[in-house]
Amino acid sequence: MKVTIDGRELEVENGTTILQAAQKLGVDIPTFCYHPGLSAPANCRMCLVNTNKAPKLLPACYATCMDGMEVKTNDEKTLRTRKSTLEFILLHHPVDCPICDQAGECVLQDNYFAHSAQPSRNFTRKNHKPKATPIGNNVILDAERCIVCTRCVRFCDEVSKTNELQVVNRGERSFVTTFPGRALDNDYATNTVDICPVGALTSRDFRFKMRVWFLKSASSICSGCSKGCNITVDHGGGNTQRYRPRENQAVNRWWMCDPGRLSYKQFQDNRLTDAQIDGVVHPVREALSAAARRLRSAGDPSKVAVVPSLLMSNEDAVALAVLTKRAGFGGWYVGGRAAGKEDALLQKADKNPNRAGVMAVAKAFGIETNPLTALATAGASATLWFGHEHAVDPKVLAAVQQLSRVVVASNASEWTAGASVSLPSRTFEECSGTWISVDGHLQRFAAGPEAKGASVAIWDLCFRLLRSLGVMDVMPPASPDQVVAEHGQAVPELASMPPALPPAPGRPDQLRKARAA
Amino acid sequence: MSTAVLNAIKSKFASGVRSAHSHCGDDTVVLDRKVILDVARYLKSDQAMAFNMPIDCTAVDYLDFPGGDAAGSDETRGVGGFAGARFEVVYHLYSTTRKHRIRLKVALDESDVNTPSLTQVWLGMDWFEREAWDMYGIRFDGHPDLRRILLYEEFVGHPLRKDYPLRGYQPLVPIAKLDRDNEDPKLVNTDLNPEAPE
Amino acid sequence: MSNHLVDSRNVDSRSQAPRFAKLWTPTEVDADEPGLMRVQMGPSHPAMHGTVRMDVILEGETIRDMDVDIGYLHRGFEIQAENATWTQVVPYTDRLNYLSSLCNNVGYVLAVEKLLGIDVTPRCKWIRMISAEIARIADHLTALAAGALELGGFTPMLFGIQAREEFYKVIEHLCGARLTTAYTRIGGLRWDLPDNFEAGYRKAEASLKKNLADMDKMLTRNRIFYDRMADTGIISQEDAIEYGWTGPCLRSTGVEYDVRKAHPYLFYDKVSFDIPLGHKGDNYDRYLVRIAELRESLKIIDQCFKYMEPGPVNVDDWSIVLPPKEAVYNTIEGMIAHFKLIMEGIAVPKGEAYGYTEAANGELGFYMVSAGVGKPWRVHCRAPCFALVQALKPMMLGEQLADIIPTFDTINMIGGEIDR
Amino acid sequence: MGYKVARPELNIFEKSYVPEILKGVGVSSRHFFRNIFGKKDIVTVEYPEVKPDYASRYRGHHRLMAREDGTARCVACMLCSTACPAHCITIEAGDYGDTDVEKYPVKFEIDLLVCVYCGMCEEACPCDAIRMDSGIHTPSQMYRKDGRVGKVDLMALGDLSIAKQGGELS
Amino acid sequence: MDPILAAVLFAIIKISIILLGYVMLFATVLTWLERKYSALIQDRIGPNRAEVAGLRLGGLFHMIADPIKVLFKEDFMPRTENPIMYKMAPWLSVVPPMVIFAVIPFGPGDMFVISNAPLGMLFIFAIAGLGVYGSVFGAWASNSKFALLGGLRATAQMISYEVAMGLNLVGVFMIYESMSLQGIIVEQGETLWGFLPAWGLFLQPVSFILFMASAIAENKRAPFDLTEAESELVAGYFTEYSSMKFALFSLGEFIEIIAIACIASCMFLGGWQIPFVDATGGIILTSLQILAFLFKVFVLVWLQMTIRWTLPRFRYDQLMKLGWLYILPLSLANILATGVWLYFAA
Repeated sequence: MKVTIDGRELEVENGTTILQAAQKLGVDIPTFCYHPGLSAPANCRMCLVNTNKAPKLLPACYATCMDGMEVKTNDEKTLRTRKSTLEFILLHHPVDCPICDQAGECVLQDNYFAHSAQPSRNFTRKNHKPKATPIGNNVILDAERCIVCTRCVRFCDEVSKTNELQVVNRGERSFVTTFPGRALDNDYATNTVDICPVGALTSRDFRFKMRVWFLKSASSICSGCSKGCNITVDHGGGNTQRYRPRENQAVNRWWMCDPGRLSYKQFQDNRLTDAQIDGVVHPVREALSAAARRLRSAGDPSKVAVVPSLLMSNEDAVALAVLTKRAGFGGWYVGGRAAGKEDALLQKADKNPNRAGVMAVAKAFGIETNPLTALATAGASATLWFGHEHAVDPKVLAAVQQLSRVVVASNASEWTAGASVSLPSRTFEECSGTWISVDGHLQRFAAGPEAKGASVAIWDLCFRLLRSLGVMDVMPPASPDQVVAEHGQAVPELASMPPALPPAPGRPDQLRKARAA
Repeated sequence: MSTAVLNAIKSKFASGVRSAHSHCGDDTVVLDRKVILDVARYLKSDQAMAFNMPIDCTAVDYLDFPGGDAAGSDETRGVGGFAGARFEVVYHLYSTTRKHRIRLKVALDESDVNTPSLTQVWLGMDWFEREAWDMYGIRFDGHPDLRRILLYEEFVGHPLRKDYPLRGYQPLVPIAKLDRDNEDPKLVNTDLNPEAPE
Repeated sequence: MSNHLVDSRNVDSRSQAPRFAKLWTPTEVDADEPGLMRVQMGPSHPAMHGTVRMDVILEGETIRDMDVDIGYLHRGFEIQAENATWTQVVPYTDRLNYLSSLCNNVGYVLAVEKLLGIDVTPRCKWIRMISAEIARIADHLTALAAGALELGGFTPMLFGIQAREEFYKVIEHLCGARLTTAYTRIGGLRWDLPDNFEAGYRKAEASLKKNLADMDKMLTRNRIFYDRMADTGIISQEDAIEYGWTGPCLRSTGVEYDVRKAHPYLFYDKVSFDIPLGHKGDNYDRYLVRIAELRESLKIIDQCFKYMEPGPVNVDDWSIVLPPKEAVYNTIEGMIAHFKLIMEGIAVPKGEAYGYTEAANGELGFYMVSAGVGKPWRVHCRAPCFALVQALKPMMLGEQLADIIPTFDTINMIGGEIDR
Repeated sequence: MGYKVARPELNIFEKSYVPEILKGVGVSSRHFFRNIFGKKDIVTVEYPEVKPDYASRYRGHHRLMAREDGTARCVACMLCSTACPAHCITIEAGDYGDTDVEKYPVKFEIDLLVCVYCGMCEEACPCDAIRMDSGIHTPSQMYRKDGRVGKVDLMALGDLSIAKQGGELS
Repeated sequence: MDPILAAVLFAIIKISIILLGYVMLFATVLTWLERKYSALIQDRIGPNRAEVAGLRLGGLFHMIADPIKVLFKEDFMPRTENPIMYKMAPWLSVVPPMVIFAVIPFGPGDMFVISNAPLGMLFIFAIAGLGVYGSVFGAWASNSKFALLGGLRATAQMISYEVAMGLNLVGVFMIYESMSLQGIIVEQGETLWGFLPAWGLFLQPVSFILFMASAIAENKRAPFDLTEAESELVAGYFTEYSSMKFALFSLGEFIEIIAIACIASCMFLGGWQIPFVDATGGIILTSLQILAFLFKVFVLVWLQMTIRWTLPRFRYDQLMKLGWLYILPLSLANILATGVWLYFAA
């Protein structure tokens, strides 16, 4: 089938919508209610385009292409209709940009500025609707700002299938709300905030924290479970401010779960920023030699139990494997977070993002792995401990506390308390690396916020510790990619590394289309 | 304005002209650096050209220029002209007798940032080229005295390059970091950036 | 010390000045040679306005070699501009030539408008012309007054400054600040003219005329002043052009090049004014040309007041200028436009442009590259002083130490502009 | 068109220094005698006693405007800190928990030592909250930290703003 | 009482009164007066902030406040090889002008002059020649290139103009046939042709102009202040001085202003002579004559200050040219003309 869009011809399959065809050509058609992951109700009327097949304008998101169709997306009629649609949508929109979190990433702002930019002709009093109503644990509704695109309603119907939301009233008084007695409290509720084109639904967690145009973004992977959902880490002021899902049709499509979305918080409390020897702050360099001394004084190196963190990237794991082998340490005692909730959509019971990767590295290097519980009875004399996140087992905890411990962790926890030497590591947000998800996807994440304090990436620490231990013939690599390239050839899972991530979409001004000259 | 100049250069130095355009009323010729010196000499000496006044010389770094990657078509690279290499040296010339202007551009790759110095034609290019060297690290071959001009000799790097870090310090003397709330007025904190890490 | 008694300048004052004997040389005199003395003038020296250092090698009081070292006021204007929205650059331009900020403001926005391809309203053009000419007057007055001060004439300097103060008052009424004006906006102006603006200007004009007459009486025909200025700091026409000189300094050599005439912008083609030219390009000519330009500027402003008509000062396009405040406070359309412009800046189409205007010191050019977003990809400022000061060395070789001072003044080096 | 400026050539009389010196002395003396006996042309303002009049547009110390109930009009939209070319404004937003206003600045701090007084913040304010028309120039400070002026001080200079807002034009 | 002892005591009293009561007081007032005067020329108010008990008196207290302030300033001393020379220099520039007053007659007779030396003018030349050492020592010992340049200029300038200054007065000596100041003043009491006082100003007008020019040059004040030319040499030979040492240099300058005014009024304006009153004696007349002298001195001080605040300064070679090519030949010509005239008049 042949369609012509703005004079450019395109061959499409039957059933393709005009919008999809236009996207293939790179023609921009503004939308509000359309979302590729949801059904198309065609109720915002923003995407109306002029065609030769119908006397009236057709909604591009819903109307399918017909053979010989000629579509005009920027003729005078379409443009005038867009202006009218925008004027209509803005008729009762409150003057809320100053207090609206969406300002800066608001589709309404973008579309108005790109397609209308004309003054108001509004001389009527604006409608008032409920404002700032919490409709769930994570979502706040401002009904005045709602343009009734019903994306959120459709999300609850079609994706989370929990059906909490509905549209009430008619005409200009209609707005979205929950069914009586229900709350929007499913595990995917905050996705409605992401897909809301305006500021009607805002995140309770992110509310008023920071203006979105101050945020910088980095493409990353969620660390909340082993699913490996693709996310964007938005950070500003040196801290992660929020996670947003990033589209990956193979893993998480457009969505992510609320527990994962809030998982950035666990890296913000009790952050370890300095190296400590017996609880006293020292430079990392000194702490490394102290760690080497403590590990050597444990006697037989095979009595040193290594506990990897399952938040480690594959690069870290390779570095640790090199360290374990070259220093002659004993096996790995693999702990990790306790198993949790699993559902059909995204959440996985295994809450450790890189169990698959760490195990694959251990296997490839021939390192014996035991469950962490075995450490209580292993008879180790010292331990090289990574991570703060391992589920607490009182018996293991008691046993570990007896040992001389070198702890590498980003945050403080029961496991790090009382360590003889503690080294600050970076969180995964602050490093770049790869993880292998439970489904076997090898995925890359990029560094976001600046590293805190004196913290060092784990792979770097491992190689430096190796030198402190007296193994001088291993040159520390310069980057995580080099770690895998030089030492990780033995790991079949890491044979083909994913390509480097393109830079994450930054602030809106970098995305903006230029005004036509 | 005066496409005559454009045409003259195009016809005389056809092999060295990469592209030419008039955008926003400015005539621009993108030249190969092999011919830039000849073009300059021609422009100065020819009676019909008579570009006797060097107005300006500067450089632009097009690293990560939107739409400037290799895949970008000529169209997306913009009429304003970005010739495809990382650096561009931009000359502006003026003729006080003919009252016309021209912009010459030389595209330079990151790996080879040498271009002939036009001080051999106009002495007034002297400081402008020194500034371009200082800020972008463009090496002007044949410049008699290519030193840093705005920054100090000990400065490392070329700060207007897009990959030069925006924040950070490169002090000649160590900067005393002060506790912001217990400042001694006699000491001067040179850190004026409120976003700088404390 | 060979030339106490005879004038070292072997120049017939009626002929065209000769070309420099030696046009450009890198530093080649060895300061350790016996009989030579190396003097570091600056960066903190009374005569080095702004901060500039002159590494002078003297033989007695004669300059054998010198190197002008600039950069002490370098604050990274160009990299700042790359990290600010197009509008946010306007306050940065105030600090280029801080004596005539309004000229810089006007020059910058004209360059951006060239890239945007828009034309501002007639009233806006008249007001921009008035403000630029007032700034030019203030700048010339400073140069003239400082010239007297550098030669020890404190009283004439204060007369000049007195008149300048009056113009700064006018500027303050116009835009709320005297030096850091930040007055123009892309597509318009921050404000229309205030009430009673013309009355305030007339007062300043009267003060200028009165004080200029006093300065003139005390200096122009005074032989001490004449001897210090005439035949010192000579540059020939060819050399001035060769070094990229523009503005009053170029015109003092007799070259008729003024951007306002050669390539009229705003409404400079609608007003009548003349270009004063000098005879041989010495300090005295530059002094006379500046005085004559003051009178021309007054003429231009008079005509601007005559031709100006009421009307809007901003273009009617919310994607370029901020909406009026009532629309911002009360309509969502205005609010969105306001937010978009401030969050993201004006989306200037991709391309490059070189906008040039006649600032107080000469051709002020802004070469800018836009990547099509709200922030400039590159803004390069072609500062007129930069070209002027680079010719200082060939001008001063063989002259006396004391001649640096009036020469440096009459070429009116402005640290903020040269260092950027 | 261009014309050559009249360049005086000194005559022999002027070359003898004396007459021109006397002319200069005459100008000096005229000013002296006018200022001491006649109409005073003195332009100096005796500052602490006599304050110069600032122009109505003068951009001085910032101030935060208030609503009728005395709270700040500012809703912490951060446009001023975005528009600020010197990055001198720090705002932290808070939640009133009130459906009328919702958002307010918990902290509003301007570093007067960093501020360049360009007026971009008042131009950017969509709520008539920040203004620079206080007519007060910035006081000098002993310590750098005193240059960081907070919400309370800015409110103290403020006034009631009666600008209509929020589409209630009717 | 021993007459010698009495004479010595009397001399000491005269010295104290003249130096402390007149020269120093006048110089101190001048520091204020110059600032105030220049302010009024320039349409400013000038110093007016110092106050005692709410009284400001147009800033008169500044002349007390300034020395106090200067005394308490940090006395910075550069690293130098010659600390003694460095410390000596300010005194060398303040003492010689004070010594000049030893031969200045403030009134008729021996009563109002410390030493009525017969060759008073020679004494003055001798002492004034010493003034150069203040600048040169200061410049040399400061260990600064700007100071050195200033010192070099000062040497050349003072030596050149010393000659011109001396030659200018030869005409006066020839006419009045005396080198004693008192003698010259007495001669000026006569009247020429019945209406014009026989002042040097009228008998030697060229001499007067040249003398004032070379005397101002000798004092290194504008337009001849290129030894300190602040725009070129920062502050010339006293760049490196601070506190009271700095103040001494400027005090020396002010004393020299008075000294020049005194000498010029003695030589050219008839000293203490009141025009058309060719008589001495009597308390009232003597007082009037002293006042007349002070008035003449004041007028000449005013003239110097006005010139100072009106003119730009010379360049070094122009100054030398003026001294050697114009003033010196002119004064020689003046001597010649005077001699010819005297020859034929006799």
